[in-house]
Amino acid sequence: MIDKRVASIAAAMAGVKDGSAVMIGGFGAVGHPRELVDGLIEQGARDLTVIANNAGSGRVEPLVRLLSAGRVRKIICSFPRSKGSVVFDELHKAGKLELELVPQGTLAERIRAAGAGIPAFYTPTAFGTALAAGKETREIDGRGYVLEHALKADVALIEAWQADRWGNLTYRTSARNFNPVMATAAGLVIAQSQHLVELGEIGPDMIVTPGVYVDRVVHVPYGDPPPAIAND
Amino acid sequence: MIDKRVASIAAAMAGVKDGSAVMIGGFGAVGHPRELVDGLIEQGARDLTVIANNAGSGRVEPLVRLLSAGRVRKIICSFPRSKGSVVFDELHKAGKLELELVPQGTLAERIRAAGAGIPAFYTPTAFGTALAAGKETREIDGRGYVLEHALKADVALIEAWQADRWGNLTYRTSARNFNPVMATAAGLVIAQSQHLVELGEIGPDMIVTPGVYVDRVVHVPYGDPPPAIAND
Amino acid sequence: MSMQSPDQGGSRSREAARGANSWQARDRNAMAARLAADIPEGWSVNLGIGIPLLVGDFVPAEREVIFHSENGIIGMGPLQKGPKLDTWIVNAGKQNVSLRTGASMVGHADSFAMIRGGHLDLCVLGAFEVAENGDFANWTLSLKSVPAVGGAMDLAAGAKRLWLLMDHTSKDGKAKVKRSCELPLTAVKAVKRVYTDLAVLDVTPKGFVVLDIVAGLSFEELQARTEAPLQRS
Amino acid sequence: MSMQSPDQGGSRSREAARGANSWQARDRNAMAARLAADIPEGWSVNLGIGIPLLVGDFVPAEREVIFHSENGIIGMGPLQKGPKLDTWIVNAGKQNVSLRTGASMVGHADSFAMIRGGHLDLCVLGAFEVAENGDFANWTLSLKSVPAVGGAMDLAAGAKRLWLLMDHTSKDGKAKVKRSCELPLTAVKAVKRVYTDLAVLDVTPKGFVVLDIVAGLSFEELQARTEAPLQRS
Repeated sequence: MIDKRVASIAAAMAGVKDGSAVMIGGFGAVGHPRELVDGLIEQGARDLTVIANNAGSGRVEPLVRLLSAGRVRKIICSFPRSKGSVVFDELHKAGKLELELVPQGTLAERIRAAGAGIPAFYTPTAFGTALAAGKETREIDGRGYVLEHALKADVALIEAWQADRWGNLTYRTSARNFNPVMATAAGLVIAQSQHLVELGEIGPDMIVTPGVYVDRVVHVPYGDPPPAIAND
Repeated sequence: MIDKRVASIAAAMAGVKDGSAVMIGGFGAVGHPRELVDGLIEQGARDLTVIANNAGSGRVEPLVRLLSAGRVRKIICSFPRSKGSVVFDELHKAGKLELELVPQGTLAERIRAAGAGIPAFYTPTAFGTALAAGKETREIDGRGYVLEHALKADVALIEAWQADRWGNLTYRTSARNFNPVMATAAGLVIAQSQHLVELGEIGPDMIVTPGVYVDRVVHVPYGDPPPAIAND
Repeated sequence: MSMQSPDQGGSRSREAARGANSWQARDRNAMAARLAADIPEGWSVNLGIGIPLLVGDFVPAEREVIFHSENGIIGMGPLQKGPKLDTWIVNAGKQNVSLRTGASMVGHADSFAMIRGGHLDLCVLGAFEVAENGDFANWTLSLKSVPAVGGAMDLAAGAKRLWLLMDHTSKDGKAKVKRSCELPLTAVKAVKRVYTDLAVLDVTPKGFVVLDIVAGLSFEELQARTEAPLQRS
Repeated sequence: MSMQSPDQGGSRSREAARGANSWQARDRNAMAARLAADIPEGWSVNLGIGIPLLVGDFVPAEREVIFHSENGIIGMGPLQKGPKLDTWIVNAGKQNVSLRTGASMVGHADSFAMIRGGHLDLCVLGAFEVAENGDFANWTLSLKSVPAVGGAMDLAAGAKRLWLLMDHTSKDGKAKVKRSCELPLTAVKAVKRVYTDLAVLDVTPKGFVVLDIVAGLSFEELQARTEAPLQRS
């Protein structure tokens, strides 16, 4: 019997190696697998590359604590800086945290490409800007494009709404965000889910991430995200 | 009020021009918009390029009648030939129907690229084979890839299970196939749907094709597809 | 999508009071309303973080416009009013917004495929500078600072039309509507129209063409506040 | 996915009856069963049209294997038994199959993203020819005929492992396990293992390594029926 459910966060995080590239889902607090990131802090892997849209804000979020614990060598993201991103700012200014800044859509598409077996693609985004500096470009049908490469990871940490023992997943409204695409692009995909359901309870047309993409599922019924604090 | 519903097949097919590239959804009979293809025959546009997985079989299917009426100049597909594909065979041998043969996954990805604003991408499929002859190739991380270009159309004919007045769509099991990706890649997207539902009846997490992609919806409650006849 | 949404409007009425003519710069709400008047029913529209988001308030509910938020909402409604919030729904500015009836949710890959593929009729962004060839800058004042980019470059390169909503000049009177940009670009040759607190300008192959000017301000006075040469429409 | 699934098995027992030794070529079902025995629980597996589809019949239901059909089924079950069919469900061979509990449906773009992205543990295809470097041919006997390709090239290039299920020789005794292919290739350096009616061969950097041979047939007799040199394991 296929059973991807694991009993604890510790079991979910077992085996993450030093030097891993780790994708972390979420857009701000929503759909962000906080408990798995906490688990990554506990688990101890170092010298990580984090791939996520944001770099966290404040000082108490798990992702920020992962950064301030010195466990992250590099972050690949679109929006590292917000009003509360003090820890990112400090580490980056001190030269202790490398940043690869990627436009949000290019970030999503590079991850999608990794999951879809596309090693590289052309995109109009960032053509002619500083974020395309040094990159190969090409004119196609009179328009300029930038060559971008697939971005994959060793581990993806994602948050789901429902999960079953095969690892089939659904997401709740805005909590979808980067989670389904990241689930396709990592060697070890670990999902925390608000609900564990019986196999078959999620209809064939309703599953968003087929279990084929998922390695481990852990039940984390934390309730609702906190009310949003706009970052602008 | 946005209302993409039209009252008849004729209204749905209005304005298709001679020389158009027309995508047609479906995988065999399932999810194939037969009534819209019938409507295209009625409508009269000529010199068409058809983009579809199959070229039809027998002599009575709408797609086959479109071919035998001499309305199609070229077909771009992965599987033109099956035991019953007599009309395709005759026209192609007679030099009256050009064929561009594309591997099924490359066909899907080229259409997806057109919808996603990606003008070209590299793929491992067909590298080193006759279907990559004359195409640009590139070695990336030690593996050979073929450069493929986006494939867009003027018109897409698709079949849905549910549709609302915004053009939001769902699909039923195997009838999904090429329909959602084709809906993203054409200038004029026309959907026939088994069911018309009130706006809001399809939940936000259940909609597969957002109405933004769809131009016209017509109600065609034809019932179930015929039992499958395996083509092998 | 830039954090540093240029602050806009509100300071020009004082200048006007000192001048010979009687004219009033549009404030933020008037700028948003002016732009909103040009959005027809049925368009799909992404409103950038900051002032552009105000545009939504000036599209009456009976004129159906489909607002897109790049984190995956198609059919975004107004901000939720408390006390009971559905905190699972956030927009690109990480505010708890509502969904309109008919809304759908997609992930980031699909949302940006929609953007990049040209399926949004309109994107409205703020800007620091715009050039007569359609180049513009809105994401960072300097590459030496720690920059964030978000979805600004994707929206700028992808939408069918890019309209800017911005001040015509800086607070200290420097031109923002220019021959060419000096700040790091967000996209090249992307802008179609510019809505400022003073005027509405189309970006054309001949340069900026003036569509309207606030009442009481002459073409010459507008040109005096604009680095790039202006054309009458 | 090729229409022209090479016909396989069934003709070799006559040859054996004429020979000195007593051996029996595997028939279609025995070939499928031999391969099925090597699929562990939990793998995701695409079975090509034709004989490969038989493999599913030899994986017991209690060993959970997730069968993928490239038209978008993840978790395909056996053929539906009439009289009441759900005709909305078809596999890549356009047969009305069932869905296992836990199955999901995706569109073609997502299905082939899964294939190309290496998310299937195994793909099983038929073949006309296989070469010792892992090249193989299964989609057309000639480019002059009107060819169909379907998903064969995508599956061959994408799956984590490609295993072939094929006759060891043609009906008239010509080798199909070769130094190099002569027919139009489906993919280069793609095949990991070959299950024939006579043997199981691994494709290695040293060439074909024999994993097993049907009872009664010697290594030398197998080599005599194989163009490429064989290695003992």
